[in-house]
Amino acid sequence: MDPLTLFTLQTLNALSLSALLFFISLGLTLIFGIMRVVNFAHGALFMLGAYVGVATQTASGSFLLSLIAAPLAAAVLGLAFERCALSRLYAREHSAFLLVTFGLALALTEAIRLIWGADARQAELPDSLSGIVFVMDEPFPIYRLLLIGAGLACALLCWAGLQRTRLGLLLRAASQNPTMTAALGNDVGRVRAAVFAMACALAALGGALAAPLLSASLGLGSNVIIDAFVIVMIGGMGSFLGTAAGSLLVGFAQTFGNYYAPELALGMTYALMIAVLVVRPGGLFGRVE
Amino acid sequence: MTQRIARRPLAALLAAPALVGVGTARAQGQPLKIGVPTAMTGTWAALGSQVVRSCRLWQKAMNAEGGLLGRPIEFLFEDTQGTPANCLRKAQEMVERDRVNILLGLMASSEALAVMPKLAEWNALFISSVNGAGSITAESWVPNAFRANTSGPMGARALALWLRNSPQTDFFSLSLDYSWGRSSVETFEGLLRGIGKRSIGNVFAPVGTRDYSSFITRVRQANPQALYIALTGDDGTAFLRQAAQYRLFERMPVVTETVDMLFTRPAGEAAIGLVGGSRYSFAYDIPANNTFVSRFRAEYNDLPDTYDGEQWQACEVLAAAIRKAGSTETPQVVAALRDLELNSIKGPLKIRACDGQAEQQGFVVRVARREGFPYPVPDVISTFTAAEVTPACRASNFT
Amino acid sequence: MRPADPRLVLLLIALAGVLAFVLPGHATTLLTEALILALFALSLDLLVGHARLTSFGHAGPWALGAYLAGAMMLSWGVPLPFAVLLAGLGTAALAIPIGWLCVRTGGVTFAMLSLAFAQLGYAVVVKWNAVTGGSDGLAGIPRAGLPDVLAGREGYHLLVAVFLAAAYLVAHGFITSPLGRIVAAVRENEQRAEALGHDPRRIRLTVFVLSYFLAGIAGALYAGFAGYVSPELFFWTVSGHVLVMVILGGAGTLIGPMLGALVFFYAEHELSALTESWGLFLGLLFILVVIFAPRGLMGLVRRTS
Amino acid sequence: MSLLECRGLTRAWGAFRAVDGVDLDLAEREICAVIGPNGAGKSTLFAMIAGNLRKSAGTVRFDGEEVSQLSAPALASRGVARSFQITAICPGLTALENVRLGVQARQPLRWRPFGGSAAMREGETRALHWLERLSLADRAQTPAGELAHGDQRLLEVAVALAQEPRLLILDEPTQGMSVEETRRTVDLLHGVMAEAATAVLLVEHDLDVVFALAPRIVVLHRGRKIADGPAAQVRADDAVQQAYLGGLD
Repeated sequence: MDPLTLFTLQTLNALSLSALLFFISLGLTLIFGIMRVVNFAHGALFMLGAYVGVATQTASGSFLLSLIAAPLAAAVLGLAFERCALSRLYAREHSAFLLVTFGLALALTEAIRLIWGADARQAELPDSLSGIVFVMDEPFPIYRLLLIGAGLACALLCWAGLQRTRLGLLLRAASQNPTMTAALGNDVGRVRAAVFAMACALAALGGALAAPLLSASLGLGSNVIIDAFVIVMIGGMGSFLGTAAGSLLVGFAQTFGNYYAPELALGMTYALMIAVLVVRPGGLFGRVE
Repeated sequence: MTQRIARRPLAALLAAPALVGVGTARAQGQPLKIGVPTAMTGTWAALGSQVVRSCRLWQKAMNAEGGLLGRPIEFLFEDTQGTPANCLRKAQEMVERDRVNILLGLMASSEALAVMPKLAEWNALFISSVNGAGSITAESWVPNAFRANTSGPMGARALALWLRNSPQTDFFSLSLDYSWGRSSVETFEGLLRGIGKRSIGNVFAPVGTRDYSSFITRVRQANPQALYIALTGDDGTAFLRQAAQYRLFERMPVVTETVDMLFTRPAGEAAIGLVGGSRYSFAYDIPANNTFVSRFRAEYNDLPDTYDGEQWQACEVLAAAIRKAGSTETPQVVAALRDLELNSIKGPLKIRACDGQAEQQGFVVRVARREGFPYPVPDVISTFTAAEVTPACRASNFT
Repeated sequence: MRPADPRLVLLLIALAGVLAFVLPGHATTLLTEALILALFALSLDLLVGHARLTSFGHAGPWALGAYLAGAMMLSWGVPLPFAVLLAGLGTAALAIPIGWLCVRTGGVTFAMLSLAFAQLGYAVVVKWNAVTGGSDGLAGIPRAGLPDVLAGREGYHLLVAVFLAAAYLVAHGFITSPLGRIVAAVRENEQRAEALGHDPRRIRLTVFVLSYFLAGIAGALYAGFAGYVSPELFFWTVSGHVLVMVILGGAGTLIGPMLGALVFFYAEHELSALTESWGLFLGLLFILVVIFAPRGLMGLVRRTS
Repeated sequence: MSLLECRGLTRAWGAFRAVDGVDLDLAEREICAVIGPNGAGKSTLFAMIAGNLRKSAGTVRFDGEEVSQLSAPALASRGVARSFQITAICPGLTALENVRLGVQARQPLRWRPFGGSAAMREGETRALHWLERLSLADRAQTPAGELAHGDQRLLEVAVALAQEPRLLILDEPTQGMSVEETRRTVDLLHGVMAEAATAVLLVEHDLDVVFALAPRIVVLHRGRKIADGPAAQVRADDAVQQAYLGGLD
């Protein structure tokens, strides 16, 4: 491959990885941005999305349906959990949320193992998505282009949703000043419930989209959560724009890092995170608390 | 401390359906307790479930025939989640509280390396059925440790021997950056030189890599005639699926050190054509293996995979040693294990006295579609004698 | 919450130490590991409870102490007590630069920075095969230089109990010392602390270094106990577990996190012996504890007594 | 030689100059009030003097030493104590502990990591003394966060005084207090300020309090000093009335 083709391919690889990482971390930043809470169960919800996605696709044969069923299932679970556990803790310290979401992560991971067993689960992609397209006469999977497209669409959708709609305004207000928002007659409790459910749905959507690449397995949860933390911190906790930038930065750093210096790649991601947090404690686009 | 509640593991969906003893166990004597601290949850859960179901099947078979030396077999399964800290604690508790002196089924190499130095102090013995790291029967070897399963280097050796008459000469290697991966690639590259072929490069993906796209591009850039991978479990599945989406296998055949249905089955179509060493294949056509496979399918309605077979073989080795020793005490069983010979489901087998490694045949398999099976399965395409595939005593490699 | 009366705590630790001669063998070994984890949780409580700096990377000093002590005992046969202390000091030395970067921030940023450093430790240890044994770790670590009476099960248990008691006295002595009170002032109101002539960053650094020192000691004791160290010790799940122990026990009371460590350790150990689905029950247990025991177990103890 | 010498103190955010070239001298034990309408730059001026805010220009000499670049903690350990517009006390610690921390700020071995119980006990007795002087002794063991707003303001003064400072900065000590509380606070402040060997810089809106406590008054308007002198003279100064009471331009 000549250098230009190589560079183009690597850029596409990096974009597809960035899209995947964006889906992984979006739910985390939404929860932190609105509720100032770190969700330890984020990885388990991502894994749940992968399993539900694969199960739906195996049963119904439609990949699209799996992309709807997975977020829905997680949203219902998230809503139930928020109503019966989280809603009692808003007056409490951060550590309460840490412990309760840690408990959810443990319980959810074990529940998944009980329901679907220990073996990895997989579903074949529909033919329309498992083809390739030639980029400078080198094969590139269509599914990864779909991933890039979906990532872009979701980014725009979320951005527009947050900036342009009344719900978005409400969410941002609740994140900056919950007491004031409540004083203005909005039921902040319901906003928080909606936010937690939406964040769970986004995590599960990420899982369903990642399943064709990674397959649904029990190790998925604990590996993914670290990447999500890295991205959300680099981009800026609670900043939607920061998460998009963080995903791109880490996606390109990992893709090109793995190519030129795989030896250092593992440590490099964390060194990058340390560098950003030391220079800008709030992350690239975040507000310092 | 809490009185030991009779251990009834929850009939988890995946585990075997409740074992209804076919004939009442005629064995009366005091039960022979065997400890199995393995990873039943966490990232290695799939391997752990194979170890557990194979032990249960063997227990049922042995107890139906009156147990060992008249004593019924009782397995103590403990979940270590695949971490050395848990494994040490669970193993120590089994040895000291339940008077267990036989340990089987440890999952990660790091767990085996943590437990082995303690065997002398516990006066216990360990027969490995999963750990492939060369060092277990080399620099880290201890007298009470034995390895009934094929080691990583032995798998690579069988593959290299098969590749002697294959047209490809330029190989590229890909693995994860941890010790099993590195030793597997190192062994394979050494063997390549031995059969007049050469390695044109290798790359080690960081542990925990999810997206292999840039490594696939790296392989394409190197453009070898064949690709050697040392990946298993979720990593193997992820790589095979993603590489297939890049149509990598249309450009070059892929070979691997060990083919497990564990990662070829979820890879589906992407695994077809994969050639590699095999630590155990249900397709190995000898009477002993066929009876085991039919018994396994009758019990679990599933094909026995690599670690089902390896665990069963390890149990067979233990049984032969206990019968030969006429006792279940550690010193006697360890002595009986040295130079023990038996016919197992993988053919003739001999436990070497000097490093506890079981000299056994090497197999090479290819994953292909086969009627009557819902997913592509590995088929044995070549067999090599024990002498050809087993490394020298206490060597983790082939000079 | 006020730390409990030290005499009571020392009595409890002495009791735990003496139990070694009463309990059957395996139960003593279990209790030894539980006491080491109690020391680990105690070290984190200095940060989380006393300075309100929630760390997600406390596995870092723990694993570093384990590796330092393990290497010293394995390669140079340094006697265990010295290896443990030197490992603690080594960890504390490294905690100065790391701490200087971390304590500048607070809240989640501090948590994530400490997590990043622990993961960086993991990456270095996995890669540096020559010294750390890579992903296989270091095996067969001897309890070097210990007379037989201390190297045995009961002896080592007593040694751990002594280290735990000493660590508790150090921690309690620190938080009731003038500097300890200033750390509390910085926790409560940084602006007031500055107006009293204290630089918040430097004050936080002192408690950070002491916490890492004690965590290094705990890790070193674990290396002597298990005789094996591996990169898994750095893993973020270890940091998660010790943080849960502190919160479960009741942050800020020193004795609470130690009890939290025992409860967490035995709950996970016994539950996983009873059923493969121990994760489900342990997870639900945590959720219930958070909802019905706001100040953790110590809160419950205080409310009932 | 005066205790505090400020020359050309300026703080500008872009074009807006919150404090514009203010000179201010303060002698040992001199009590001076700084008044001015909202936004005149009073708090900004104090923040620069106490090291809480970087100076755009100007120098500060304290006790003959050039201290313009020093941080708040450094200035505090040189004998500058202050209260804040928004009360800055340690809510989780008891009132006694808060004041004891003030006493400890002057003790030589204040950063001892271990022991020091004798010095701590001695600190507590001194602290109790200040609590009594500010009539808070009966709530010594109450967590500061649970005190009433007025008491919290008084507690903050007690903490500052416990530091036995050379210069005490009081930022609107009676702010948010009822008339009755204000009168009580003024009496208490009058007593303690006479007793303590410290110069005082006082910011206050309530002119009755100012004239009751401060013999000398400085008036700020739009960041510039428009009057500085004995209370009676400043009171009569038409420029002050112009800026304060009459036609604001």
